[in-house]
Amino acid sequence: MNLLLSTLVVPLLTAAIGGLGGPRPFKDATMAGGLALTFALCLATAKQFLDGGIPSAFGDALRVDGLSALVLVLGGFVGLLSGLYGIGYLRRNEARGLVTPRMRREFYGLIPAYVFAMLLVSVSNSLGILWIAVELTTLASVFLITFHDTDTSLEAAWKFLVLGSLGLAFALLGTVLMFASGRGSLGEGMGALQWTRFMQVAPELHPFTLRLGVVFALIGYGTKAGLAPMHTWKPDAYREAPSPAVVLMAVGMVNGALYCLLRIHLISGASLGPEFSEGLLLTLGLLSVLIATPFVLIQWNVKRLLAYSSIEHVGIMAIGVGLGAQAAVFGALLHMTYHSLAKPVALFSAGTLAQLHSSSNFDRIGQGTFTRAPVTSALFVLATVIITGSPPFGLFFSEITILRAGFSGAHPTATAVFLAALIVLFCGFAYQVGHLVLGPPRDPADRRKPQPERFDAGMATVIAAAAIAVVSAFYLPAPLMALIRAATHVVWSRG
Amino acid sequence: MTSAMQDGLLAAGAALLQAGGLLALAPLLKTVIKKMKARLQNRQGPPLLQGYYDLAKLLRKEPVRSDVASWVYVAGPRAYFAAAVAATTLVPVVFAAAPLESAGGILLLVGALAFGRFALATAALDTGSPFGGMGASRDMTIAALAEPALMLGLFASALAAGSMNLGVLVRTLVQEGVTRHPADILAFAGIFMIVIAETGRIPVDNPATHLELTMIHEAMVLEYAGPDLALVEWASAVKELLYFTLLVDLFLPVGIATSTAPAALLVGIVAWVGKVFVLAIAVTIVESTNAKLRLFRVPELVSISLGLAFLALAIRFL
Amino acid sequence: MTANVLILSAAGMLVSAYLMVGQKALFTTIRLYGLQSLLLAIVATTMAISESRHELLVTAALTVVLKTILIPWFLMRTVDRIGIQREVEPFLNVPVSLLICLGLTVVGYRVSSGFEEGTQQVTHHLIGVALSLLLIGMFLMVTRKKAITQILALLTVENAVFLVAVGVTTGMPLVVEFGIAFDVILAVLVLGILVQRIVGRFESMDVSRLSNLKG
Amino acid sequence: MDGLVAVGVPLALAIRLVSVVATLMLVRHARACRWVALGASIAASVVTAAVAVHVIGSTSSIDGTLFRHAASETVLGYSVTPLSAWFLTTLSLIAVPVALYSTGYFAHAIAPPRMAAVGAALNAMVGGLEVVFVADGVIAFLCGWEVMTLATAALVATEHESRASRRAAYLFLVMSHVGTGCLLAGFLILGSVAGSLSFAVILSGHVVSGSMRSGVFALFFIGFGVKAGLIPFHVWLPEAHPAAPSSVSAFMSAVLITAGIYGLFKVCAFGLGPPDVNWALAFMSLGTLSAILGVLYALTQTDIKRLLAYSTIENSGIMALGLGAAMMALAHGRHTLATVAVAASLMHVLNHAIFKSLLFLGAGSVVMATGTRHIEHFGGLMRRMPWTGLWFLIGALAISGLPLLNGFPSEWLTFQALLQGFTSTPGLVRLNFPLTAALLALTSALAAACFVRAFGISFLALPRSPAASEAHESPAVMLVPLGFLATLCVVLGLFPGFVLRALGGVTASLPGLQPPAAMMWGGLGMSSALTSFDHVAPVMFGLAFVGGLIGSAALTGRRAVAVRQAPTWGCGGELTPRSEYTATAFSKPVLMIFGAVYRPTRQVDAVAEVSPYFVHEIRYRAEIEPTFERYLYRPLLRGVVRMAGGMKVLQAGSLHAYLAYVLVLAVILLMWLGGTT
Repeated sequence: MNLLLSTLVVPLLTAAIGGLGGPRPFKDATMAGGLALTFALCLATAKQFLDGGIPSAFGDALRVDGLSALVLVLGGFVGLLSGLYGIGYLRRNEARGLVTPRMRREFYGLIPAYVFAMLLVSVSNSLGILWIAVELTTLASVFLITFHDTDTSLEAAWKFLVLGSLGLAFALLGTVLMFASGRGSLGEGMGALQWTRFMQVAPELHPFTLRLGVVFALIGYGTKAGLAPMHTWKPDAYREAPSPAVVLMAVGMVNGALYCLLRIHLISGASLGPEFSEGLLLTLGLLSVLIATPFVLIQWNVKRLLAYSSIEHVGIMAIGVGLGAQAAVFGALLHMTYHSLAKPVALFSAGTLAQLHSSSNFDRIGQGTFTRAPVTSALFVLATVIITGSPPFGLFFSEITILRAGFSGAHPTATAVFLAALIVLFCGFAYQVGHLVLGPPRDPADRRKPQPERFDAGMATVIAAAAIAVVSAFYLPAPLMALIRAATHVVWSRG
Repeated sequence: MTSAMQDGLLAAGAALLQAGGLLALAPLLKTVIKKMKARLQNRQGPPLLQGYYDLAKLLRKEPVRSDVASWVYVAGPRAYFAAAVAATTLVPVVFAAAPLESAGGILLLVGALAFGRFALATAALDTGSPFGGMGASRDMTIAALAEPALMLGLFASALAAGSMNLGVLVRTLVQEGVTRHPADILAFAGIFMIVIAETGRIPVDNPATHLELTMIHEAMVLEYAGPDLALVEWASAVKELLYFTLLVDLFLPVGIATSTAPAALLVGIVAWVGKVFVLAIAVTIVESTNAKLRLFRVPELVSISLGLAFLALAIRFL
Repeated sequence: MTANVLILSAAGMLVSAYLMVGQKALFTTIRLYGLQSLLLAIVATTMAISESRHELLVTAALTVVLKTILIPWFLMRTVDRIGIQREVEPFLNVPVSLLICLGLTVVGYRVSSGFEEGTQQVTHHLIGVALSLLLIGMFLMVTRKKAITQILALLTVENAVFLVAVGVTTGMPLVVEFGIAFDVILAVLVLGILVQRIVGRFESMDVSRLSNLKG
Repeated sequence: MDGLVAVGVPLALAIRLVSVVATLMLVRHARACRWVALGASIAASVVTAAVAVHVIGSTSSIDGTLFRHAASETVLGYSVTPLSAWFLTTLSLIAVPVALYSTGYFAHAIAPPRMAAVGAALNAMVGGLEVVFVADGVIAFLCGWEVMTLATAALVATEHESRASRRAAYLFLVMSHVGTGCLLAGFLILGSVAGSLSFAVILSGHVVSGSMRSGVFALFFIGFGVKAGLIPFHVWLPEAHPAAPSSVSAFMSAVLITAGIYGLFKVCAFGLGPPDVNWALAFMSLGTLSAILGVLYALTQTDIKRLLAYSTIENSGIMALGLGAAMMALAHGRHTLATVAVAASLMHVLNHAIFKSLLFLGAGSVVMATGTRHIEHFGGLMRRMPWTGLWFLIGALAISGLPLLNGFPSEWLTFQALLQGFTSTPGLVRLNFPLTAALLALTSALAAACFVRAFGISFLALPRSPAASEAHESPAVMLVPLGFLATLCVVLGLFPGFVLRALGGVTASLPGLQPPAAMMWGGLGMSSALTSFDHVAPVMFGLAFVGGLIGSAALTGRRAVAVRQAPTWGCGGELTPRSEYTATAFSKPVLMIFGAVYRPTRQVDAVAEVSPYFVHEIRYRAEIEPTFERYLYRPLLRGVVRMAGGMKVLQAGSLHAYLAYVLVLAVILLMWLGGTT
């Protein structure tokens, strides 16, 4: 069976089995095993690509080039992480009798399903399938957001779904228009919507139609990526969804949406010249970073805090691509990689803290968690240090690569603004995290006593992830570097 | 016996001689000023040797020390004394070279005096008596204000001669017979005011009073008795004489001996005594014609001298 | 002839959208949506016949089945079950809304003039209508407070997209076509489920009350 | 030995890294943590010292690679230049006694659960600082810089239960990051012009020119000024230094601020080409301002550690103004003069590090013994902690710039630079020099007053609180480092010539400097560039001083009369601690004379119970206005917070608003597109 297909089928099967029900150990085993296998298959696919092959299926409707391979591997990685953490997470909730059978089925079904959709995004070569896959992630996340079935979770889900569907409508319109711009040249049938085909006939595309299409597609997929001003669903969704799912959104959906944006950007670049979409990406990216800044300063909830951080990071990647320099593009993809490695640590540790205090609001958690849950707090602080791009950790290197390219490139002023925003963001995070972690432990009066921290599957996962995140700053395995380079090649020289 | 060693021994001998000489004459100066003041007030005044009598008496007395105090209290006066004595070796007096001029110049001299002040002020805090603290506080404050003014004044005249080393400075002044410049008057006035302040004379301090609200130096040493007090008094006397010598060196070096010929040295001694006596008269007049300033008026006085010194620099070099 | 049919039905879709803007009764709005979809189907069929692009017939069929029958039926059922008939006062009153919609139409047409496909005015009109429809749909989403109305507005946007699809493309590949249709159904279903859960919890469909998540 | 020197820097860093990991592993065993961390620190410092001394001796720099960072295609390398070596020497000279002291101090002062964190952070901080000193490129530099900053912040927050230290840590982090941002911008601008991020290239001096050059200078000046604690970038310093554990405060005040000074040297003064007169003026004026205000604020503090922190600001100001004089000289092409000034500044870096760490460690012992940092609660400690008292006294003499101790030579050299600057620069700008000199004199005199107060009130007379009367001398392991540092104060004070000799090579390695042979006058003493201008040989003065002591002994000690102990006259009553002169009273005259600076507010309420004529008690409250906090930083902060608060409305929870954003964006883009056709 085709390696690529099996990479997609395994998570689907896992989802099916997980959705059916059955004894918990069995479900744990299937989820962990299935996602591990998925990750392994992702690696294998990437390997196949690195060995010079171009894994593909359905007559190139699914096709793996450098960019796909990178996103695929990262997706498989976070899929596995969130699966493993999820097991511990659910167990901790069950210990407190918060989990109904429905929830369990949803959980074990939706997580792998989401992983499937996520991976499908990263390998689809046909813009149509791309759209469908993104829609699937949306539907999957709706149920993950309403997982805890509270008032606020319904609200968040509604906002997410309406904004998301609107975005998807835009994306669809964009796809249609792009397709229209190539009537005649693209031809008929399955192959017509394929990105590779678009790239072949790029010069013949009708410029205005394409431009219109690109704009709509960027807005549409930008909504999924959470670029400002379409970012507004993010904080709500992140707060409500269970942490394992949040990780899938914050890394999987972000990478996936960015993948879509890049594909669109490449087509427009090949046909209209790069400036057009670069300008759009740079503007939206800068806007996102700037929007995120004040909300970090005034934030009242730890998971929303991280939502704004992910808005910031999407913005950074968009800026990297938008600066229009090879170094910056490399920086952006490096940033995507490091972000995918580091963000889970932050979300997981924050999630554990929230779980121990049965709320993610700062005023509920109180302060001085360091004395109460030292390991988790330490991990959280470490993660914050990493995701705020402090040296000597990974995101610093990617950010400085982007900044450097920016200062020497065509947009030094924009880069300076970007840098200033980064500094303020750090201060904001330092302030919030300091208040959360330090100080004498103060138990919020009106809550049940916070749980003591326990060493379980969840914490083990977090520690492992943290270790990976730290080590990766100094050593990225050669194949991964090769993937990043290949992706850069795809994005920079459109091939 | 190498020449270096000879020079060394020579310097050491000269240093001993000069230190001894100044130590010997210092008490006299104090008494002379007292006597002249008395005369101006139509009083008889103390006999000229009174200063020596006092010191002798104090040195013979039994040392009494506060039971609160630590060794710092004992060390203070000795360090003060030693600093003053060591300072004497940095200044040319009758011969146009300082015995230890190779040790340093103006900056070291000011530093040495600051060292003594630090020691005494610290020791004054050791008895726990409020007076000690009050005196120390006021003395350090006034000194802090006086020091920049003094330095600026010294710079003004030193830069004219192109050296910060008193020996070199005096020699240049004597040999090249530097033409006097209006700046010198300003600088002199500036430094003179500082000397008044530093030696605790009216209008800054009143050496004669023990009125707690006004006294500064006396308050510091209020708890001292016997030999300890003798050291302090003697050292302050030496300090005063030293300042006078400094003034005459900088602004009136005429007659200072440039060779070791007995005649020249004799002229040097006479000239020096004469010039110091003139300064003493000046101080007496200032003391008798002024009233003591309130503590917080002193900064104004000092700032005037600072201004004078700076003006001296400005008009000479611009 | 065909051109007239196309332009007329497209215009009809636009009109239906305007009526939606002016309309407050939920059932009417749903019916208007059905009508709009029907017109879309007509456009598709006309295209299919005139340009003998038979796969467009499939699109037309899908549209009729889904958007003029299934979805309206489903939504009406939801409204019935909830038993709330009228839209609450929208953020903007009708005249202002209509004025703004006029502006949006102008914008849509202005952009569509970029398709200088001189010979056939049709495309120009179709795109113009489609973009206006899109913007008006969004405007509805912005101003209307009822969850159902928002769904309808969203579906209007969807219609606009399809109008473009049938109007200017040689039709998407079938697989994609089906996938998209399927997704639309799913989306509507999920939206419907959410609406019911929201109503079940808040005893109201007024989504403007869902504003507890700030900052 | 050469082998060690070749691998010294990576080795030292490796030791620190390993110890950090090991410490964190041993989190459950406080004692083990303590020994691992501090032992490693000592070992690493010794290695570093070996390298540094070798480089200073051979005046040829040692280069190498720390590691190759594949991801960003950058190589993190190090290069121990003579300049870095000078700062490294200072670092290791302080790090060893500090670590030794800590072995005793941490046992009492750090709660066992925190030992691991503190130990790890300590090594991270020192290691980061070492990287800063040896980095040969921007990336390595920033990594070291940031590790140092974060570790320091962690150490400042050690006592994070207290609000003050949390606030201090946060303030420190924010200020540092604003600084870091400026540095990053400056470096990246240089890098983008030069096309490289290695210092060798971007600090070659002719990368940028004109107004851009001045802009970059400004960025770096702020960036490094923050770390150096120059006024007005100083506000974090008096909060952060006292908050940390005393031995860490010692290291921070003594060495950490020199990271800023190092940057000012490497980049601002010698990295951007021949300095501009205005830069030099900026240095001299801010340096003087920091010196004078620093000492004035120090003088009024009653918290011993805050007092020392402010005096750190003063001294870093002195270093800066020395460097400013050097830049002024370079701007006028006076190379020898510049050399004197640079030597003065660098010598002060070393001397200040020694006596400031001595004082901080001494203060640490006192705080540990009495359990308070409030000077008014000390008193009479000389009898209870004689050795600590003696060492602290030596430190106090040294920091007051008095001869025979090491504060004097560096201030002496600074004066030389200023005075010769006056004679050898043209035009009106020369008047800047004597003014600075006068203010420097004022500074050192005030410093003397400040430390008479600090020492006298803390150690002399009667204990002012029960805690002070029950204080005990600290263990030997804490006294030995103090003794070592005090001895250094005396030795370097008597033989500054040797320090100057070592500095010869360092100054020679800097562009545009020529150390004149005459500077090492006689080896024992020092001389300004022109021997005839001025020279000093403290050791000779020392002999004279000893002579004076002998004389005084001869005068007083000849008869064996028993000394009579008598109670101090308590003005009629019995002498109690309450009747002693307080620290506040001591600094009162200065407070009133410099009222314009302090803007003091005082409030006296007489509490009368029966009738206003029978006052029952009098409450006195006086505080000085925190000028910069109040008029510069607080408004800034308030502005930012208000802005952020205003943005809230964007995310007010209304889905309709969110949809409107998308609609507006779509319309804007569509109209823009319509325009493009």
